[in-house]
Amino acid sequence: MSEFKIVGKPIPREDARAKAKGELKYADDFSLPGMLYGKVLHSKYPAAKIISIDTTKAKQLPGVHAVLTARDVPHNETITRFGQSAEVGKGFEGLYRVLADKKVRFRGEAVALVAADTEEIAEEAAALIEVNYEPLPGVFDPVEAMKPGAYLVGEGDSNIICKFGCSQGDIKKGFAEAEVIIEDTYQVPFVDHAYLETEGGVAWIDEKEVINIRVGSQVIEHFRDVAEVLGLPHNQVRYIGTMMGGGFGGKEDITVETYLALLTWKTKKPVRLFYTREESILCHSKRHPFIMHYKVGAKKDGRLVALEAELISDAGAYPYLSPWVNLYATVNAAGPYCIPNVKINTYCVLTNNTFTSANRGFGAPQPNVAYESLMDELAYKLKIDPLEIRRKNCITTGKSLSTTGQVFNTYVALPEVAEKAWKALGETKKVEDKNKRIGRGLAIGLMSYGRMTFLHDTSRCYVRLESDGSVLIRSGIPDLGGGQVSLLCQIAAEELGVPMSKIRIYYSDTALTPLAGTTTATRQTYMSGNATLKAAREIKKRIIQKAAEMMNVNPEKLVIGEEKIIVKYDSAQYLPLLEVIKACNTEGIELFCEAQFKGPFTMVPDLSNIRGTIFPDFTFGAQAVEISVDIETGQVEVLKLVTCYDVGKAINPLSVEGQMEGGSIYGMGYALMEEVVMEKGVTLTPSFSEYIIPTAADVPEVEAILVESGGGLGPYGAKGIGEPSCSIIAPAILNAIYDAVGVRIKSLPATPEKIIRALKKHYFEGR
Amino acid sequence: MSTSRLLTQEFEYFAPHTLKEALDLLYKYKDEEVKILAGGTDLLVKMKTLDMKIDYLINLKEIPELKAVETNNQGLKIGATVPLSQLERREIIKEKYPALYEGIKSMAAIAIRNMATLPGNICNASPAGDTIPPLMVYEAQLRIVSKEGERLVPVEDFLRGVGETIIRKEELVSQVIIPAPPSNSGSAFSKKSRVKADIAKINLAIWLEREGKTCKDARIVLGSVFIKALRAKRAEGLLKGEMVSKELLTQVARQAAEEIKPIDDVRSTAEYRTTLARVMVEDTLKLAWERAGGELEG
Amino acid sequence: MSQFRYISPKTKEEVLKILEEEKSEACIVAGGSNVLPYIRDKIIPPKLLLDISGIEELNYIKKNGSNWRIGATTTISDLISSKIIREECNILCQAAEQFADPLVRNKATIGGNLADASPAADTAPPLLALDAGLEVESKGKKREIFLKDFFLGPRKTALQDDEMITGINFKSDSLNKPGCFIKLGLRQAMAISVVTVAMVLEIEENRVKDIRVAMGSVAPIPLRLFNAEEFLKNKHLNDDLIEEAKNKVYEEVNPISDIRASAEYRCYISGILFKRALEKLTNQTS
Amino acid sequence: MMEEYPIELTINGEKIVSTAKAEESLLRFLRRHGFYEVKGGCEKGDCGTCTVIMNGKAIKSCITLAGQANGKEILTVRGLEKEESGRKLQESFVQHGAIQCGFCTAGMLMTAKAYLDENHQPNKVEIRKAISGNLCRCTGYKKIVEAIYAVAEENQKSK
Amino acid sequence: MKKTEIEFTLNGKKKKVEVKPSDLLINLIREELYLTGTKYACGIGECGACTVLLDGEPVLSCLTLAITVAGKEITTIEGLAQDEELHPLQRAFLEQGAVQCGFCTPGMILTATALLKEKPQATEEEIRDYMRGNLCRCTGYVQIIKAIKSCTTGGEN
Repeated sequence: MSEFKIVGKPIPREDARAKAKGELKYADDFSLPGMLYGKVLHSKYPAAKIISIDTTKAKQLPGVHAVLTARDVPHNETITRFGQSAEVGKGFEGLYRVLADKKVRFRGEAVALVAADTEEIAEEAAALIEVNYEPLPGVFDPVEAMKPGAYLVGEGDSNIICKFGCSQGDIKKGFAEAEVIIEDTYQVPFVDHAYLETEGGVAWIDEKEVINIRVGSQVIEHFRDVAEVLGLPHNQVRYIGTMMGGGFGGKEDITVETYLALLTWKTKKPVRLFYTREESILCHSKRHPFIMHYKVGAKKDGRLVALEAELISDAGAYPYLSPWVNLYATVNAAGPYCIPNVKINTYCVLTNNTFTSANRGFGAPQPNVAYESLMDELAYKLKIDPLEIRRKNCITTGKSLSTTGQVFNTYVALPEVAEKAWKALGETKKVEDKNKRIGRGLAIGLMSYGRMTFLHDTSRCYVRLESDGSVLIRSGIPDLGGGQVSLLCQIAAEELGVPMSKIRIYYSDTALTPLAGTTTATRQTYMSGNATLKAAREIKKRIIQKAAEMMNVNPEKLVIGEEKIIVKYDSAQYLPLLEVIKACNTEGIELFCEAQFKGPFTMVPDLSNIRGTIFPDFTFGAQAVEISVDIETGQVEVLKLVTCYDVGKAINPLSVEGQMEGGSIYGMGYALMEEVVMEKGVTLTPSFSEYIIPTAADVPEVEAILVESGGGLGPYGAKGIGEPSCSIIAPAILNAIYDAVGVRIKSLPATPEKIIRALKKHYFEGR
Repeated sequence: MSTSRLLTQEFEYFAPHTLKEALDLLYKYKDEEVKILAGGTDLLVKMKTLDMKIDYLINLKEIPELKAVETNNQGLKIGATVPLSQLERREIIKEKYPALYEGIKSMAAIAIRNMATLPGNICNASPAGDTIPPLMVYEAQLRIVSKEGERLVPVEDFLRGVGETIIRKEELVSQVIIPAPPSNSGSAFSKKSRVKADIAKINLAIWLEREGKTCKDARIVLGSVFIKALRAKRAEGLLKGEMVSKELLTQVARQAAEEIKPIDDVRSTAEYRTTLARVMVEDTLKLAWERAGGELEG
Repeated sequence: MSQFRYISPKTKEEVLKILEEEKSEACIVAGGSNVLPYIRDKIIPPKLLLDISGIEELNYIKKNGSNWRIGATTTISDLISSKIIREECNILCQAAEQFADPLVRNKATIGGNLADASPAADTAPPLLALDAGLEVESKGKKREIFLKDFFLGPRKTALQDDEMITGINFKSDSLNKPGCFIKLGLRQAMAISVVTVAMVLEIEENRVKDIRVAMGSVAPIPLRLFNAEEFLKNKHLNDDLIEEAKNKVYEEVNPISDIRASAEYRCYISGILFKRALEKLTNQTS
Repeated sequence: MMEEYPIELTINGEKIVSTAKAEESLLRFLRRHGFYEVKGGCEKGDCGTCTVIMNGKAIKSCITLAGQANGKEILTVRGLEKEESGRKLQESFVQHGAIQCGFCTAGMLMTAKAYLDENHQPNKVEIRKAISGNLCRCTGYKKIVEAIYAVAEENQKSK
Repeated sequence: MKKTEIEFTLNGKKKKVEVKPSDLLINLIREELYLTGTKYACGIGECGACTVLLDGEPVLSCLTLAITVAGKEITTIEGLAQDEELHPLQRAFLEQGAVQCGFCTPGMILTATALLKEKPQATEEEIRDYMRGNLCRCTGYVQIIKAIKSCTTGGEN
């Protein structure tokens, strides 16, 4: 690559200044004249029959404009879709039910909608809706729910919504060869995304009778789903995506959009609807809890020979993205290790808990906790250094993934990142406190970026070079805070040789911007980055061609930069970009381009034994921590955290570091304090005072080390980092706890109480 | 800066339900800036564009007795708040008072006529008021009432100049009384403006009473040609008691044109108005004469 | 619809007058950090919100000889920034510094924290350990309630409908003894305590001359541990004695299990924190 | 009829005369008056997104009654750029990549501003404590702390 | 200034609003009740864009004090269509291409509804006369007149 002017530089993001000034209008910072306020009535039981709903009193309340129940929804039941372009078959389709009808499946499920003149009236009206429930027993434990004769959550004849398998080699033979076998069960809890901006938006009908929904969504392609619910043509629903105050997968499913659409459609007035924090925690998706039974076998020298795992996950009340999340978990189940004999079975089960779906890491963080804990146990048992055992077994260039057999032909940075992370911990910290023990932990991992290849993923971007040399970009890309929008500006600026200040971008509008696909699956740098690159390069080609004619030189001799077209190695010879633009305009040469980037396409795999390529590529990383554990109270303090990833190419190092640092702390919360506690389907942690996430005072010194192999599929060799960044910190911390005090915490979060119960067994058993 | 989007000044508003209440209010505030709201089509425009100061506004439209139109052999009594559009829809107006009918119809647009009233048009005292010449040729009288009593004043005497009338602040026009015209009379209205429904360059009304081939009596009133509607008395004199012929009418028209004292303004020059007046008067005379049942010879 | 009313008197007398008239219809708002969430969660029905945050005469920290008086609307930040508290009543400063977070500390008041009567109120244990009394006033009447008698249960106090806390007082004889406050929460800020302990200790010739211990989040109310205190008085402190004293603590506390911790863990931690406080204070003394 | 009481306050230097409902929080009041830059993240004091500066002190506006701001001076993030110290902080956040989704930024900046106004030589640990009432879910706080620290350092140098 | 509560019917629905004496009907409808179909164009009764129906009769909302409509019935352009079903005049305007920039259209259609009520068999002449208070700058009126004519009885030809 030639020298970059903008790419690779830690420059401020396009959106940062408006955010620092408080000028950016998020979904809730918007009102329209005559706007009504929407409110959702949520079920108060996790499992119940709805005998009847009487909305009379609610409707009679002055100021109420609409009270809707399932009966008012034109197509109350459709299927969940996520903007995929290919048919993926029944295995991946879940029921999308807008409002509970006849039966409620989880506490918090939407039962009715209200629109009223004020928020207060809407709330009062919702309270006046009389729902006559007949409570049902329900089932809340996925293991129980799997058993024959279990209470049936849905209308089907089983609670199991998907089973996936993966195997290679001969598992029996593998264990027979093993000299050491370790077997254990690990559990991870429900987790909330805890973005600071709750779900919400404003909708209105315009004069074209189009329902406009201004909302924070990671998947603006849901406009199609909303249209189908209403029985309208797809082009009669428009999403205007706003910058999101965080998404992390929680704004990947439809949240409030359908409600907004229904209310505005029925009342013909603008409607605003926002979830309170309590509603957000109660009603939107959670990260899947998993029960993971693992067995690994190794030789005495630490070489892995067999791994068998059974993963059971709790889908909650509706499938949503569960099959896909479980597919990720299955593929990640053997970790980044070369193991000749592997057998994985994954089950995903409906219960009457809040539904689970995408959450940063998408099925990867859960098995990572299990296999990275096991690797550590193995290391201790065999008295091998934690780094060494990983070095010995990890995938390297040319090797393949032990679950699916997908071969890695590009650089696999695993040994490198592991070594760097481990080394960066530096000297062990000294602590004065006699009750504190220091420990270190390491974890390595891999995670895909880009959507599954059988989904046939594409992205589009439109770039236009204006006659004054400024650039206009249009991309459907949703920005959840990761800098997705700014990234495209940076690429266009680099390619067209203009400064960032000359770029304007319109984003996330299904009517006006070319659809760029979802901001999920860590795919936007890769997919939309490439689409932008393609469009910008096409324009660049035309500019250079024209300049070559004008300068009478070979186009290959020309480069573009600093708003000039310059002769390579002779910067004195150049044409101002403006002059070339003028010439192009005079001759009618198109200085705009809408380009599409296509990921690799494959067939839907055999789900009972998933083999071959199902992801475009993976990002490899390692995380290492040093912690202290208070042996009397069980309190853990993370002292230092190192996160090291091969990011391929850091297009904006500030943004990449931001993902790695933020992802680490997201993962640290998972490890130590975060859990949505549900007791018989009732959420006991409905607010930020019960659902706690790390504060600044909890955060250790964080060091982000970027390895730039240039081997990614994204623009300039970039890889995705958003989700990988958070997916292995939890096992690193668990390993550090073991290192410090010799207890193995097998269920997250590793609270002081859990650690103390493990440390002081005698005390607690005596009571 | 005035704004046509808003009324920028604040005032107190009353909507009395009886005439007495209205008169009491008028009396009470006679020393302040008090205005009467009937149709509002002139008043509000003035408030918006001329910064006319108002402290109190009295809406007469809620007073039932002012909404009535009474007809009998004597003639017509039209309540103060009857909208013009209601008058134009009444057969009696169209048949017996064609000049008034035509005057109203020529005015503005239906929406304005749905709002505007006769007293409003008169009290506005515009030289171009389209109902004024007709009312004058019919010798209409205004019932002017106040807390202290009432008086009847002919429209002609009521008007004093541009925007000026003889009405006092504690008074209001409660009724317009138009006597029934004799059976062998005829009347007509004519108006020239740039486009339809515009303010008149010239408007005029003529009433003639016929006795055989003779013109027994005549009234010719022109608007927009002086500070107030003007009665062309000498022209009338030329007609009275004379045998009507085309020639005579041409002569009368010339005389009428000489009597007016037009001004130059944005709508027209004085000279043009004079020429126009002559032609219009002649044509209208013919029409009124025909309507009176007369025939024209020569 | 909303029937909340709002008034923000400028003097204490006005407040007392309104309280006399409105009684339980009035809800005193000092900082607001508890009341607003209660309103939002409909824990408080519509009432008169009686905002006392603007009453300057109740915002003071005074020391007169050995007598301390702190006005009810003194904020937690005021406590932290008070030099005299930091230097001469550090136990309260320690508690204030671990209270919620810096932003909440800017508004939350000491009177409000006590009146809220949460078992986890962070200012309660140190004030219990200081043997504090509350100045409680109603229209034309003033009385003192010892803090140990003030808490009746979660969110229940000995305050009458027409009364308000106007100040907190304690004597500083106890302050000649070092004091400490330890909080165990699940994170470093904005943590509702799992267990807190506050202790003042006087050692004379290696014997416990005087000790006062109070704990938070271990019982329905902030708890003074009289039995443990009695047990230790006049005894020589050593490891065995401390272990024995921990058992007294276990007997005295009566925690609940909730989302943050189980009763067993709280009980265990109360012993640990008790021991740590003792160790810390003896180390400081020696 | 809802009972409302009069309220008069200064927001970013601009006098606002209005009325508020008794139980209305300052957060709701500010947003109702178009100060959308003040964000609501939890509305019970748990996250700090709604932080504003009231008479020099950073407070959580969601747990402050509108009435408690009567007669007070409120500074929101949109008033920050009027003061040099505010502009410096904004720019430092931008330059350090301390902003991701940006939802915590408005509150975070206010806490930082009030803190630096009173503490001139903080270290990073102190800064962490100072902003511990403001949650951020994206950044892991590192760059936020660095951004604030850089301003503190610069202020120190220029003295 | 003192506000007075008035009650009136707007497009068939009872409305209770508080108004100052100086509030104009057009502003009440647009700014308070958010029905922006009624257009402001001249403010002094010269153009008809602000026409609404008061008790069925077209009046100019820019010259009507809001306070005077107490107890009256107001119809705006938004009140013409019945649910999904356009008013015949609205349909005719669409079909005849009588809508260009559309700014005069609401006033135009409302005036025309009154015309059709009064004169179901209006001739082209009468239509032109009746509609003369509603200015249009785009269409040259031809298609507007046609559209209205098509709605008169036997007007299809």
